[in-house]
Amino acid sequence: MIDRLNPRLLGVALVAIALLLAPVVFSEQQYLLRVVTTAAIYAIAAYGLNIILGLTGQLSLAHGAFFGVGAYTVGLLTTDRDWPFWSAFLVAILATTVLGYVSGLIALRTQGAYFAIFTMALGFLIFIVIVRWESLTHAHSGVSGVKFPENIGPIDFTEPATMYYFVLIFLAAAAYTTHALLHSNAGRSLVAIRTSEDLAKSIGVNVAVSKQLAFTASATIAGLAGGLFASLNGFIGPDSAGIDRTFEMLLFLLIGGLGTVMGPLLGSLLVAFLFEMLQDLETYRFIVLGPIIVLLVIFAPRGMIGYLNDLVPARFKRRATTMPGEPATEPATVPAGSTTKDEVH
Amino acid sequence: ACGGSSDSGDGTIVIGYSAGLSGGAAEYGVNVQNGLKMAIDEVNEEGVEIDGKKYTVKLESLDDQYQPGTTGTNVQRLVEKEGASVVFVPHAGGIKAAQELNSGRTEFLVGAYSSDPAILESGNDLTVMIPPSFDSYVQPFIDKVKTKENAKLGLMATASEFGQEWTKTTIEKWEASGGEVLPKNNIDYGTVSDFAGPVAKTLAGKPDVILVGGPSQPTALLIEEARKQGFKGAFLIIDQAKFEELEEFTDPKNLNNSVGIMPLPLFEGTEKFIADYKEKYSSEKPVNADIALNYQALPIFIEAMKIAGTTDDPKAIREAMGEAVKSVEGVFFVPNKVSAKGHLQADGLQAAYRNADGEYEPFAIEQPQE
Amino acid sequence: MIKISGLNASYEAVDVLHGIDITANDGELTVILGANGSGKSTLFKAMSGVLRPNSGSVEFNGEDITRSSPAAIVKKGLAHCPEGRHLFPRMSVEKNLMLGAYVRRGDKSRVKTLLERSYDLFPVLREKRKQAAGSLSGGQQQMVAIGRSLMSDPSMLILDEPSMGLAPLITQQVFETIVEINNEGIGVLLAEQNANSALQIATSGYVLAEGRVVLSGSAKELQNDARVQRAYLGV
Amino acid sequence: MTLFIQQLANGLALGGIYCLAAIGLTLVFGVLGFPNLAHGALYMLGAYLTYFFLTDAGMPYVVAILAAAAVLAFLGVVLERLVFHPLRNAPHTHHMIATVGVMFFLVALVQEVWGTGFLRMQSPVGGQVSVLGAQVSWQRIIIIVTAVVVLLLLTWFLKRSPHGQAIEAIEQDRTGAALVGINPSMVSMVTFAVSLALVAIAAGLVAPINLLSPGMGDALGLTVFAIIILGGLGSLPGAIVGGFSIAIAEVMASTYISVAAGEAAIFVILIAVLAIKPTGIFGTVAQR
Amino acid sequence: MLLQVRGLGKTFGGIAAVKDVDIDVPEGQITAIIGPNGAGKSTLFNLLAGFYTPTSGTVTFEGKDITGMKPHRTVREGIARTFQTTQLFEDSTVLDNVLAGCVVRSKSNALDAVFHTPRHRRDERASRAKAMEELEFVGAAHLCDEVASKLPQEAQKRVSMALALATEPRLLLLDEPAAGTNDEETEAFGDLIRQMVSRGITVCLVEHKMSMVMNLADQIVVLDHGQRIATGSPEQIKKDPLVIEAYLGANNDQAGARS
Ligand SMILES: Nc1ncnc2c1ncn2[C@@H]1O[C@H](COP(=O)(O)OP(=O)(O)OP(=O)(O)O)[C@@H](O)[C@H]1O
Ligand SMILES: Nc1ncnc2c1ncn2[C@@H]1O[C@H](COP(=O)(O)OP(=O)(O)OP(=O)(O)O)[C@@H](O)[C@H]1O
Ligand SMILES: [Mg+2]
Ligand SMILES: [Mg+2]
Repeated sequence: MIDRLNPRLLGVALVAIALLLAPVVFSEQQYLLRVVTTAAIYAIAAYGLNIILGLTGQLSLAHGAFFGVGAYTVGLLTTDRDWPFWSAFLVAILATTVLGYVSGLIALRTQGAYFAIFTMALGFLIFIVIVRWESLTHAHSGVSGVKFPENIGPIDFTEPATMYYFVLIFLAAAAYTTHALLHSNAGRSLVAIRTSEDLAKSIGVNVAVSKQLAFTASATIAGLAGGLFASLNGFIGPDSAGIDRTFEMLLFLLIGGLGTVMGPLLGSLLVAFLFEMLQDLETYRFIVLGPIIVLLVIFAPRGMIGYLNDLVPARFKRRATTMPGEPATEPATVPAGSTTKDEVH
Repeated sequence: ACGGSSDSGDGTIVIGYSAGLSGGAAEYGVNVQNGLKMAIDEVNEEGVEIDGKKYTVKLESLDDQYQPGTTGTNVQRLVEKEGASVVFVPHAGGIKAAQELNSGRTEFLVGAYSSDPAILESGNDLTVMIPPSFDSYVQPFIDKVKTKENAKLGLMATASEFGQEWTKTTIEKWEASGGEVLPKNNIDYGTVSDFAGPVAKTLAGKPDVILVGGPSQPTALLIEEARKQGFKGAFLIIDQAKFEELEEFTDPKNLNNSVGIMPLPLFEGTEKFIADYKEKYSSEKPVNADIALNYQALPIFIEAMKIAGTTDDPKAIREAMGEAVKSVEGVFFVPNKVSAKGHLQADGLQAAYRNADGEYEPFAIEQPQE
Repeated sequence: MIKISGLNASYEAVDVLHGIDITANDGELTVILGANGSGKSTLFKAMSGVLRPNSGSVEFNGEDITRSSPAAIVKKGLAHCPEGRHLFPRMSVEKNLMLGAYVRRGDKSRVKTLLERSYDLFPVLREKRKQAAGSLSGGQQQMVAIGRSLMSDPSMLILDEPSMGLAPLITQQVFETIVEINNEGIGVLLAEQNANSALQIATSGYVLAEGRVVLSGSAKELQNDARVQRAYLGV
Repeated sequence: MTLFIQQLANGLALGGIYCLAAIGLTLVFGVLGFPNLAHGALYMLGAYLTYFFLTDAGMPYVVAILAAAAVLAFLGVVLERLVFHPLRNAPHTHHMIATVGVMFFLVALVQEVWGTGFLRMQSPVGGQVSVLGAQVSWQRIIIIVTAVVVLLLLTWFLKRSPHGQAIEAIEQDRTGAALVGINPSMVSMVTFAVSLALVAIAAGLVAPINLLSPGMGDALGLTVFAIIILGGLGSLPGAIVGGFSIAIAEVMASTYISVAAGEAAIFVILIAVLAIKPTGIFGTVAQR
Repeated sequence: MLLQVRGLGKTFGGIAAVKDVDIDVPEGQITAIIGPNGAGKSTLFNLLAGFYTPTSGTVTFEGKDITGMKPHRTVREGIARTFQTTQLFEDSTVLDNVLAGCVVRSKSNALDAVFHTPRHRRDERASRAKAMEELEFVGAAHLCDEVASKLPQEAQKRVSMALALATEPRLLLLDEPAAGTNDEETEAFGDLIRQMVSRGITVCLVEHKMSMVMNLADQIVVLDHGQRIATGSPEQIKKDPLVIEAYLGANNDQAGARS
């Protein structure tokens, strides 16, 4: 039933192949592999954000903090407690899940901008705890000597390529899950909530519960990504839990394409390389980057994916229809009929 | 700074540098960078020859905004793309991130500019610590300002890692010498919008001495505020803040009766360097120890390369450092040996007490022999 | 008087209006008929400047307003009561109405009388004047929308399906009011599904189909036109 | 006791700072429908401009502040035209990202022009008074007074003037606003101009009691979001109450509990308030 | 009785929008609810569907007390509703819109989707079939790939009905289905509603188009100021002086054009 020539699939295939070959391509430029691996980790986190923001339309600014909690859990457990990576990783995921669930209970009572700022505050509290609870987190000294995953048989994770593929597995999983979600009832409920909570209720969606699940899931994924991040870098400081992380991920997501399957991935890779390339401009880079961001938002409002979708010939759109390329509309719920897309001059 | 291209026949030695060059507190990163640049230009003038091959030294700088994660990426890029075998990092977080890399991940020598001894405790054998470790200052400083047995110490150093370490050590030694310590009141100099509140709180504890210090400029402001609110006691200023810079930002009178590291100009033989620097960068700003220490550290690494006869074997270079220090002259506190842990060491380090009349009274600082 | 010639309009890619020519005279009541999606609302949007036409021209009292902003157009005295109401949901009914007089705000006393007129026309709104417009019933919201468009004291009024969601009694009243203000010399452009009542009060009319004028003439002619009777009068 | 009074005074001053900084943000929120994340950067720019006019151009203090206000007002118009007007129909998340872009740009720009270092701006109004044993500098008193005055004037302006209603109208239904004769573009431009001018004034007044640095806006920016949220978005009385209460809470918490408590106070309060009243103290939600 | 409403009331800030209303909705019939603007019809629907919680009274559906039940539960119980101002998932296609309506009846969950279990595939196939079937039923199948917000009002109304039907309701609440449609289209909607009934769906209808109401309704309930002022067959209601006075007006056929 899937059209062989569908450019979407073609695109996905190309990206997949490119990612698989990365270590070979960058064998001379190990640091580029590091850049890709880091980007991939951020992409995973971005997939988490995609669930709560892209699908459900709730802008969570605590995402970076959840990422940090994941990172610190793995960091502290593998160093101070000397746990093996694997169990620490598992705990990190569980911890962020619980944290996400609990904070969701309160956060989701708010809406729109209030939700955004609420989660921002939450993120800050977490950050402050990390910076101030020295006896536990070593505050600004950070955590060094975070373990690599222990070898599984012959697989040696200190090998950059291995670590990369390890991350890639989670990335693929995240992308696939998003895809599956979008084509499933759960996904449809979320998208329904995004466009109109009332209408969603009227077709039997349990808005409260769905939001709660989405928020928790997004936190979990952020935590997972954080855990990987800690292990990859070996050292983590409080900055790994800062609001800047959230903004970066938001950036990746928007540039890639909100609520899309490939958006978070493409966005993260593109921006990561943009950052690297612009490094040569030293401090000038933000003078360039700033306007680039603005232009992207204005001229490719639905991200690269949205932009690419428009290039896809109509005959493929049919299968595509179940993939909302459109970004979330205003989070604030305004009474029906009072929103407009009309041109106003 | 782009591309590590080596020009006709002659080779290029790339020295890597990753620090905060943009955003908050970037000035410090830029200072250190200038120190290194200046040294490199001079080294190149003399000409570098390593077993028969001529080299030009080149500084590759990357901005990490003091974020360790970014430092990691930068360092790896500097080593693998630009081909640097020595990378200077002037902040503890970044240094630790770098140490994670050169213990197993890739090989390079860290030029670590942080006076926090912790960076050597990790036992990383490819790290060279450039400045004197701060804990050698603490006791002498206390001796200077702790006038009575049970004097009270107020704690207002910045909340950065470095400030915290200083605070910890000072508390220990202060209490050890029978003094009393008021509750911690470390504020983040970078983010606080008004010092009045925190200062008032500290003064309420009636301290005889206050531990202050972070970036020089906010420190100056804090000191001024404390004096405004009527604090007559002494300031114990951590080595991150420099008298010569503090003077620029507040009425020097406020600085009377405080102890800190000695202003660079007070060391013998620094006039020329200071003059050269000001001319080279046509800068009016005071020239401080951060600049000088890095300026004089760099040639040691180059010398070590010459001795080791290699530009790309970090281990060998590190080996040769002990030899190299001997044959390099510098500005002040010129290193004469490298400790086993990799600490550049020297004699004749001095700090200064600024007395009630605003005169600096230098005094010697013993270097612990590691 | 408003004169539209060769008007073309579209949403993104979709062309909706194709070379519309329409003239509505002052003091007359011109009705626009047409099936769903034939382009009535789009035409109105293009007139009031909410939607920028691709080509063609809109002339109001001899002035070309094709490229003018909606604000400028309202100031000139052309008011538009849009489909979908576009009220300010979190503002009180009274605030909504008062904002209707935004371009007349200088003349306090006049605004006062206009407000009273709206309240007399829809007494229920007087009861509810402190309530948030968004919390009104559908019909009550429609009343506010009509009232608001009258508040700008226009010389020409565009009404897009004013009877939508109104109870029969009120619908009658609204039609009566339309006649009243029309008699006061205010020109009215009316889009109405309820063709029968519309033609009964109209002077002349146009029939749109797929964005083209397929038929036009005096109300009488249209009422007696076989096609109209079949399509709209259910005869 | 004197400590308490001293800290109360300091709290009030800090509150003044927060309020002044918050005003502009609340206003822009009115038209943007979302907090402007570049606010901190604009505040920073305002401070540097004041510094420039005062020190380099040698203008008198007040004139310098007004000049800076003028420049920022102009910048506001430019931003509205170039960035936010094209985005007027886009979802709020896009505004946010756009403002992040603007933030990056401004910070980097200032750094290129004025360098990375700290700058100190001396205010002509020196000296201090002692109130019930507490030392309060005149600069701080000026800040408190200006904050309250400006806020009251603005509240009055928004309630009384058609412009205030126009802002509300645009935020609630842009098409509706256009249809009643409001010119959305004009109103947004004016609003941006006014609020950025206010930001500049705030910065000009606050700069002397702290240092100028490219990063000076970051910390403040986030506090300010918390404040306008606490007060209820777009509600000026809210901003006043929010600003002062948070500032005092912050100072008192760090005095009588710990510095960490001080830092956390604002966010704890915010979370507590939103948990109880999800729309802020003064905020309201639309009914169905 | 499919639905029994007893003493139902709802006040907003002290003002009663619905007051002490009793209604019996017999199975398989069309019950029309009419009344002046602001009489409380939509509020009543919101109460039945669980969007508002009643301040007094009870709602019994198929003998089960569903008073104050949340919407997502009432939908499972078998009550579906459309909104007065047509609501659709604007950015999604018509098909996706209706597919969303199928969610509530399908058993597969997120995990099924992730692991692509047979149940998931079965459900997906079923949902698509169901969605297309409903679109066929309302006569909007040909629009299935259009973006909802770009459709004309009338088409959007049809889609919104398909969306409601996709939840497989026993009772369907239609709030002004014919508003803003001309007489032809109104009739078409009338036929559509009849077909729904013949499918065994009970319909409650709020409408101001008397032509439609009088033709369709088996029973008419008249509300005014939140209270029930009359119940009966169209004939009775037409003649009821109270109703004429409060709602229809002297010459009612002039209001909702004759048919
Ligand atoms: N926002 C929009 N985007 C794209 N197409 C639109 C939009 N609004 C309307 N259309 C299309 O334009 C055509 C004309 O719509 P319009 O609303 O003007 O018709 P109308 O005569 O007012 O119909 P109705 O009687 O339902 O109001 C319709 O085919 C509709 O699908
Ligand atoms: N959320 C609310 N807050 C306050 N009052 C409300 C609210 N919702 C409805 N009302 C009031 O309750 C009354 C009934 O409203 P409702 O929408 O049920 O009327 P209706 O019968 O549907 O009228 P219409 O035929 O115009 O749709 C109205 O007077 C309305 O103002
Ligand atoms: Mg229309
Ligand atoms: Mg209703």
